[in-house]
Amino acid sequence: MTMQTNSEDLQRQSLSGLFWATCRREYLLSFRRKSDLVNPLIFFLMVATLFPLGVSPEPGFLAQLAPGVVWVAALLSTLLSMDALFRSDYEDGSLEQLLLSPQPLFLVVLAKVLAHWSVTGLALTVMAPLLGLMLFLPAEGMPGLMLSLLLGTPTLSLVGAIGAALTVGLRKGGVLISLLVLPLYIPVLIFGSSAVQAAVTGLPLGGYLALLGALLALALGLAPLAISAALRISMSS
Amino acid sequence: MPDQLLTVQNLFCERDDRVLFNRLGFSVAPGEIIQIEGQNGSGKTTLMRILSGLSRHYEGDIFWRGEPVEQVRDDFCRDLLYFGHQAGVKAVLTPQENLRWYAALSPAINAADIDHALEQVGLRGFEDVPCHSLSAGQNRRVSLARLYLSKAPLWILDEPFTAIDKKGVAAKEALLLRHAQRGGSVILTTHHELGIRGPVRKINLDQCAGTST
Amino acid sequence: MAEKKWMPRWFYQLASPRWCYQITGKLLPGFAVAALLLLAGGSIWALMFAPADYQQGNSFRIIYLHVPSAILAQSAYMLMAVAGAIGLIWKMKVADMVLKSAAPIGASMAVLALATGAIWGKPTWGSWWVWDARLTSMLILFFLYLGVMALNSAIENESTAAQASAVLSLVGVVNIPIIKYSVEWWNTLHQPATFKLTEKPAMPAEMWVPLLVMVIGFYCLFAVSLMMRLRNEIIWRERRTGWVRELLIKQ
Amino acid sequence: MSFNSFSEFMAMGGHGLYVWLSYGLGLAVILINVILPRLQRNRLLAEQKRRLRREEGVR
Repeated sequence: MTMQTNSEDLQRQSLSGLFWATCRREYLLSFRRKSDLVNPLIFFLMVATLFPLGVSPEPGFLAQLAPGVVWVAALLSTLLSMDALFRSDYEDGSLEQLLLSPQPLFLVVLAKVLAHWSVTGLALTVMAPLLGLMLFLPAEGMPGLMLSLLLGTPTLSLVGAIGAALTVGLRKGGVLISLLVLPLYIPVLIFGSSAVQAAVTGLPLGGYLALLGALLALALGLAPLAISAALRISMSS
Repeated sequence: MPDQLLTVQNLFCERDDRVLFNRLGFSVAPGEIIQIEGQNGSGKTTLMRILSGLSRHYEGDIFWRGEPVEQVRDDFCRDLLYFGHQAGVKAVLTPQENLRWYAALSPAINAADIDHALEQVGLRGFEDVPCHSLSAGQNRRVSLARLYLSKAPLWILDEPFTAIDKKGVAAKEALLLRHAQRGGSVILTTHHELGIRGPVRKINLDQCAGTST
Repeated sequence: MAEKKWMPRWFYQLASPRWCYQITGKLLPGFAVAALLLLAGGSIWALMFAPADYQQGNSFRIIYLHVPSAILAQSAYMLMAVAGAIGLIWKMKVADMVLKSAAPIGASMAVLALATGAIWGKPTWGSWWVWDARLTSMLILFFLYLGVMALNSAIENESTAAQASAVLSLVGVVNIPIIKYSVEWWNTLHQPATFKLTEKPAMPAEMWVPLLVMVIGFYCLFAVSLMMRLRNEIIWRERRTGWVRELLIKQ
Repeated sequence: MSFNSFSEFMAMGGHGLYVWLSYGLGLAVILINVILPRLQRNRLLAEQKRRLRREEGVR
């Protein structure tokens, strides 16, 4: 009996060990390849700059546009960074080792996506007020912007990872991934930008954030399974 | 326990309208070293990927310790060490960091043995040098250090000796032999003439190709 | 394999491409005749005998194409997801082929639904495109079809392509209700309620009976097109087998 | 019958363009869905027969 619990303990230990080891590895990787870390953020900033140039620099008009623009920019920069999630592991053979590990694949995948989110989605969330300022988003909208991004971007990363896993073996994966994933991003975009608009007009935020949270919960539950299945399929050819 | 570790029956695989092997069957007993031979493009790598479970595009049966491998996938993965064409080494990580992650992937490996394993492959003193500053051969050896860490009985090695010098090859061959003597099995492909004298069996894929009807 | 024993016998027969080819060969003429009769009869009924709407006038007759094609676009996606799930779980080749064959038909139905919706919008709303909730959802559904088709054609290995599309269509099918809900909700937020193409409080029988005929006709047409594509796919994938060789020689 | 004359039928109460455009498109989509697979089948069969002849010829 004691033996049994002991081995269960060990198992649990090795699982959480694996989770953190994977997170640690991902952080090491992204902090040593700084361009991967910074590029999505620069892209985020640039996309937001295009709108005043392309439409109009008039503050009132931009303020109206701001929630949608910041959200679309965040969505596109997340998408841009997704392609790299599994590609380097695929190219150097780490992905094969990952798939042949006796450890549960969804756990490693979840750790990878979370680590990836914390250097993209989380960074975008922190950077968002800057864009809000540039686009004259009223100060009342800022908490809504940051909270909605905080709850919405992990969903974007999880769903994007499904696309990344499906296209990992393909040479033209980068373009294809946006085709696969963008339609799936639409609900997050709708609820996210509506939350910001509600915050600007002083309406209660709770409902929007609850919806974003529900989407995140659904994605957390189902996406790792889909990603694992997709990886196995992509690697099998 | 059945005396065969791995049994392959009636394996058929076709790629791009070409039959790579048809009615391929063999089994691997503990203590055996099996060398897969064949010309370039004869499907050696495909076979290795099928045996390891990466590729599922085949017809036929594979048994692990007498059970269909699909049903005992977890046990099989626990007992398998697979070494593919790509080394699986991250260039921006150090050898130590690379191996630590492998240790996390397979619970049987003891992370404390990593330094010892690196010493065995002659990378002592390079533990914390990023792998992109190492030579191709050294990178290969980082990956080969997994052989010293592994406690898995079945090793599937696809061209393990690429970019390794003569002395290194001799050391690896000794390692394979020792693994076999301890009751482990090895399935490998290599362009080198194996210098191992002992339980080496050769399987030639060129003889297994045939047209399907 | 032992674990499969509880499935009924027809399930295995369906799994055999050869059996499937033969049975679809027998079913095809019947469905073709039914589709032709229903679609021709339904169209004549819809165009000539159904009454005009008191608000929209005769442009209302577009509904007899819009609604069936929209229903079919959604049904075809469901079918893809179901076939994908069967293909993934039971490794059934025919299910893979059904998935691949259904995608272009469903996409064409989505196009028809979008086009008829847009055309209907011109006399009703005064512009060719309005961000109406249903039209927007249909547009996104069309994008989902494009994604599945693009993925399927990007992967060279047929069985990998089929499995990847299966995963994608399953992910899509989980998302469709969420997308529909979010788009409807977005729509009420941004637009005052205008009258919608299909929301009628109570349609009289002389209006909905021809609609029903058209819907069934579209289903038959879908079956015909699906079976034709499926048979092509079977021949292509089974081209190495003896029975396809015999079939080719006989012809 | 909702219409009294053929010209009235064609005009559709001023909405003729929209109605006939829709039905034209509908017909096109229906035909495409039947004709494309048919053409594909003809091409496929011809191709496979050619392949068969080639292989028989080689043997």
